[in-house]
Amino acid sequence: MLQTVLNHGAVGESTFRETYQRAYRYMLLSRVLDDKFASLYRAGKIHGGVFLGRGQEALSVSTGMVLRKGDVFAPLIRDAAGRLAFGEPVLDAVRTYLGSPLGPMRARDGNVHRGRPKEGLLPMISHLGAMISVVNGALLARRFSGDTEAIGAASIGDGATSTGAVHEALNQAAIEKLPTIVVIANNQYAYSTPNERQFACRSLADRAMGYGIECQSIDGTDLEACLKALGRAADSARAGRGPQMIVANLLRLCGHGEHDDANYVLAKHKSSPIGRDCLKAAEEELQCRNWADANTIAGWRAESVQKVEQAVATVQREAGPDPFKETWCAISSKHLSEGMDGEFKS
Amino acid sequence: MLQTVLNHGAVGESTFRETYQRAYRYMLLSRVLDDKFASLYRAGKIHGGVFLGRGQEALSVSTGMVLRKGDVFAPLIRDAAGRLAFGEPVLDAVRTYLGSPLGPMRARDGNVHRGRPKEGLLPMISHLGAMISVVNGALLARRFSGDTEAIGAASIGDGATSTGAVHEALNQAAIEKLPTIVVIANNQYAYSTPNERQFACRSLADRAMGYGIECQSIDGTDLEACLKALGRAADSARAGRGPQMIVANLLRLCGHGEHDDANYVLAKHKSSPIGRDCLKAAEEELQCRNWADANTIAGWRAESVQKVEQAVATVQREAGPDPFKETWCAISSKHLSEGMDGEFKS
Amino acid sequence: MPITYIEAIREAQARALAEDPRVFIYGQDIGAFGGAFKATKNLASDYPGRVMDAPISEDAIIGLGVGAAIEGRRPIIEMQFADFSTVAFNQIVNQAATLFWRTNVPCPITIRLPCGGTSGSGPFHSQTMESIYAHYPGLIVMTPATVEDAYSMLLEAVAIDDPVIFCEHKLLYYHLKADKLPSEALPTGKARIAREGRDMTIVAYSAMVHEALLAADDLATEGAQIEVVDLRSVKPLDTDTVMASVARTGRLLCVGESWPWGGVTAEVIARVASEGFGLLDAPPQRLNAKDTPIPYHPSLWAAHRPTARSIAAAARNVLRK
Amino acid sequence: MPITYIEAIREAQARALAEDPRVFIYGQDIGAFGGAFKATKNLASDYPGRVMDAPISEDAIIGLGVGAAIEGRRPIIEMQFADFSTVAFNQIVNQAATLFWRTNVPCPITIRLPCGGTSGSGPFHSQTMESIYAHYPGLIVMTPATVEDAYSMLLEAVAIDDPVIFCEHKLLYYHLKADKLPSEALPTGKARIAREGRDMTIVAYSAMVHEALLAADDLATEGAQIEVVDLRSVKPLDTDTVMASVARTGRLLCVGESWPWGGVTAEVIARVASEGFGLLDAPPQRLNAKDTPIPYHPSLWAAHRPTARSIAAAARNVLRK
Ligand SMILES: Cc1ncc(C[n+]2csc(CCOP(=O)(O)OP(=O)(O)O)c2C)c(N)n1
Ligand SMILES: Cc1ncc(C[n+]2csc(CCOP(=O)(O)OP(=O)(O)O)c2C)c(N)n1
Ligand SMILES: [Mg+2]
Ligand SMILES: [Mg+2]
Repeated sequence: MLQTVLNHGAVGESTFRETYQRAYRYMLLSRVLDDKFASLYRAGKIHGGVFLGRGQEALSVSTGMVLRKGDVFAPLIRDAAGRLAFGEPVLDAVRTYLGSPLGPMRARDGNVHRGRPKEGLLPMISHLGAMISVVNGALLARRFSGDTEAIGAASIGDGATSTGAVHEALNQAAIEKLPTIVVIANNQYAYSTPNERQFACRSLADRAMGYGIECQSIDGTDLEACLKALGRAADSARAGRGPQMIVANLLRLCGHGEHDDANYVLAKHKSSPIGRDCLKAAEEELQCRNWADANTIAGWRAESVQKVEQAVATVQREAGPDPFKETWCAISSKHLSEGMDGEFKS
Repeated sequence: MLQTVLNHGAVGESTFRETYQRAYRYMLLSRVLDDKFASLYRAGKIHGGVFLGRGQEALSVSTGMVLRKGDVFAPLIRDAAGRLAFGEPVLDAVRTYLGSPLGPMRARDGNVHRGRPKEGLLPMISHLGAMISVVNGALLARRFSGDTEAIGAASIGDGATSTGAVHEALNQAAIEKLPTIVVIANNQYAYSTPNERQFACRSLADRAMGYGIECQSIDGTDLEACLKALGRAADSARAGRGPQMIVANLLRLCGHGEHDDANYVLAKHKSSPIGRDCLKAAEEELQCRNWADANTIAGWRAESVQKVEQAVATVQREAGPDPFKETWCAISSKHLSEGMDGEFKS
Repeated sequence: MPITYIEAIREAQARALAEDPRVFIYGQDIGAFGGAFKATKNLASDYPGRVMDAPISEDAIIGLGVGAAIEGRRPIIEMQFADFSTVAFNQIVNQAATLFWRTNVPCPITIRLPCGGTSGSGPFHSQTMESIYAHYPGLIVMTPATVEDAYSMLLEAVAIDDPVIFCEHKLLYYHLKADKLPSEALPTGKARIAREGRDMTIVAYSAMVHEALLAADDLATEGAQIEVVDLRSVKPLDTDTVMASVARTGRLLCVGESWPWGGVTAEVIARVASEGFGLLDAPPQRLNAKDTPIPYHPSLWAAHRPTARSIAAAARNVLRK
Repeated sequence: MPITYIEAIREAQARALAEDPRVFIYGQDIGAFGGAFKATKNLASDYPGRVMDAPISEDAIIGLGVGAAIEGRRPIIEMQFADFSTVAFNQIVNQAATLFWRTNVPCPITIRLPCGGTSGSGPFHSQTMESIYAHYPGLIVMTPATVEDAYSMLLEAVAIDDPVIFCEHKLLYYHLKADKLPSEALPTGKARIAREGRDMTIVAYSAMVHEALLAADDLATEGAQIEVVDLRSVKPLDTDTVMASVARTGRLLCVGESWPWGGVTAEVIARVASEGFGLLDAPPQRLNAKDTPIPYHPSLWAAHRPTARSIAAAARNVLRK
């Protein structure tokens, strides 16, 4: 099922207008999906946290758009748009958030911790920075198999750049000249922690030179800029120019999670250019370029709402997991498993 | 006893000539000491490995020289010269290598894993990169106590720059603007691994900008260059300009350890400028500047040999540790200790 | 007015900051924001410069704490979740834990780990790590089960000259309440008889103490008098109190929330079997979480960890034998 | 001509590379240099591009291995010393170990850990970590004690679809020899009776098996017939074989080289006490290393770890009871 949705092709394979429109529609769908999760959260229908990509859709969708079927993508917590563009079904998202055993994580893991490794969509572990070296490994495997086409991408935030894992993985990718794109969404905060308490360099882009890799800095609220920068990065990676870094400036237009009112976000950021809503900006762009009028957009929105509501309705009819049917076995080699519960009946 | 040897003052407090002479004498002493350890190793008198600073004395001694009593120093495995200059008694080195219970590590830890935390000399753990954040913490503590004078220094190699620990610690130091000097000895190899398999940037100095800290690149075989660069770094750190990075180019003129014949070291390195012996170079410098003639230097060497032989003779007369007198208690809160052996008699 | 487990932790830190100028707190989002669980609410403004926001650098966070401890400070480190201490693992077990033994210089660092499963938290925000850290020489591992212990043991932890892994249970943060803060407490290393009984001993710690007490209530209705021992700290582990209880009851069930291979329950049973074999009238039994990562879905999560019901069932088995 | 334990490991890797194109090896100094212990000698030239030198980035080393394993490769990772796996800890226990359970995609990665004390190696080059990794769901932990097992179990490890922590003992590397490589072996998860005896059972693994056998020889001169069980793998742990042996002997001593709190010896004794209580004629006992970091000086080191002498002494105690 994933297949059918995958492979939208990179920028350039279609006219930029179509690309921009498709990108916008994924942004819209992800916004609608995120809003739905937020309302389900407020209604107490979701176990644990809810993490939104509001304000980061332009960057996220661009990453998903430039990847093709056969590529590898390690999204993070604000990547609903990129996931959809890469081909993640809406149902995967809803089933994982609502804990349906029919979802890819089978209710064992939840919310943003979802993916389909065999489809190239890697499910994040919570530990920030840990996925980048995993993408490296997947790309090395592709190289072993003689696949010279595949590239990879991993998303991280400004805060995650402080982890040792990110440093080791970027350096490793540079040494092996792996075709990976590391997309840094600098949304000014790591949870409540501002950039000033996270790093002291002028820009995170100043890190690229220290790894010997190429880097672009962009306005993360400008869909065109994001699509073009990611497109260039993807082309360079496919052309064998090694790891690519993207540093996008933007603002998280929501709490760290839906539990967080984010009252620590400074007004100066909200009123600055990075504070604008990339979805609205893209919408205005579509209209003034006459690529879509208000009606068309309204139609797209209605379609998205319908898709999301339908998925939620479907999943809400699905039975929850049955603990008594659960095998409680953490390894695939069943014959080496040590019994099914905490008592080790043997 | 350490006190008396400590506090040589920074470059500039005395004439450069005296500084250079003193530096050379510590280099000489450390070389003689290293050679002694090597011969004791070959004679089977040392348990475990022996790690030398041969070829790195100019850089190491400069770090020790610019530090004062009250500063913090985390040397690594090739820092015999820097340790001596900072004030580590020859006896500490010999007792630790020979496993004397009278040494600072009391035969519990050995060889280069030695120090006196309360004197600002931090004993390395083996895990590369782990000491830099410890220096950060010591300096933060000094700041809490209102000590605005103290600075710190930590040595690492080219290989250790690939550890997440180094990245996190450098970034942390930059955020807190701590007066620490991170001295990177790029001796072209990490054990057998050449730079090409360790990083892909043009120079490790390119990393500094990514932390927003100052950096100097130097010829690690040139004592004057090292003394001046470290002097500048120390002055900048004391002046509140935040963390300082030094990247020194040089070559390890020995095996990784004395067990290693280092046949993997390329001839091109040995025959290149970085392949010269910094001790010989300094010796020639002393002579052509008429700062010391052959006799004087021969005298200094004889003095060093005598110091080292005396220390070894002393320690060889010292009794080894008595396992039956050992308390086998890993915590200082004796009343909370769980009994003395693997059986937990309680 | 009643005080919660998390408020007690906050009060203990406030008092430590107030009474000991050597104390400072370092961790992610603990400054103006007050921490992910509000354990440091208002402390940054009440104690300017002594409650510091850290970058997402757990290894360097602990390393900095050790360096400050060497210099005589009393750092309290807040890990945002216990699960993330795995990226600080080396600094904890090889730097902090070995310092005193190697150098004779104590390392008074307190590392607060928000531990334990809460429904919907999943594999990486639910772990308890006491069984891992207690294996290492040089560490003290506290597992407070009550509001009073959360308060007094955290103050103890800061006072102790050695590294303390302070395991707080997130499930107790907001629900568990006490009328007031304690004025006195048992010393570190002493277990507590949480409930007296003569028919069997259930040894537990942290959140499992409350599940064990519920199970004991349940079994009381069946006429069985269960003694519940709250270990309070798993290293040191108060073998004497456990042994004395088993001497009275002759039967032992040990309950832990961590994974079944090794860990606290294995250690307790091994000690009783080797040192108190003759006291046992029946085979000692253990109950742990299941041997998989901690599930996200509430119904799987509830089946994964020991609960009053599964503890009662296990206890009935022990009583029958 | 005889083959050593380390040569067997090298041969197993050579065979894995030769027979399975999915296999590659990644670790520090393992290429042209052949590894710190020469476990990959000549493999880089024999299998170009498949034996890769890694930077000093243990976290990324394991992460890369997991990514390649997801794609169907069979990475063998060499940690230069087991002690350094602490900086890869998160990728091992939270990434590799959770992948299959979370996603149903297996993670066939083999992580070789040169373990164990050798005289003069000190606190950071002597650790055994089987007791830590075995606690985590999702990992298999092998602890081969013989040249034959080093060879056949490593091949098994590569063949298994799950993450395997392969604990090699450095003390056995060069001294332990066999006449030839084995053509067959016990399946993973089965323990081995290393020596038969009726008076008591000593359970051991890795290097401790040889200390236990020496102790058994010693005790034989006093007329005691000691049965020695070699666990071979500590997770899974072959409870059945242990129980069967205890059923024959009625007495149990469990010996491990890791630290005393928790770990293999606690797990074995807890299982026997809870599942085989009736088989025991005397309290089961355990012997571990002492509860401090591993000392540098040979005479301290020799007193820190269990040896034939201390095992024999502990065994006499068990026999007396
Ligand atoms: C190693 C680690 N430490 C701490 C956390 C807890 N945590 C989850 S998200 C987050 C903030 C991340 O900030 P950033 O990387 O900027 O991403 P953003 O949330 O802003 O998109 C933190 C601290 C974690 N997940 N992993
Ligand atoms: C985290 C970690 N991984 C591996 C090792 C093993 N090791 C000890 S020294 C060394 C090479 C260090 O190279 P470099 O940093 O360049 O210092 P040099 O020896 O060249 O002075 C390695 C890999 C270690 N000590 N720590
Ligand atoms: Mg951010
Ligand atoms: Mg080097």
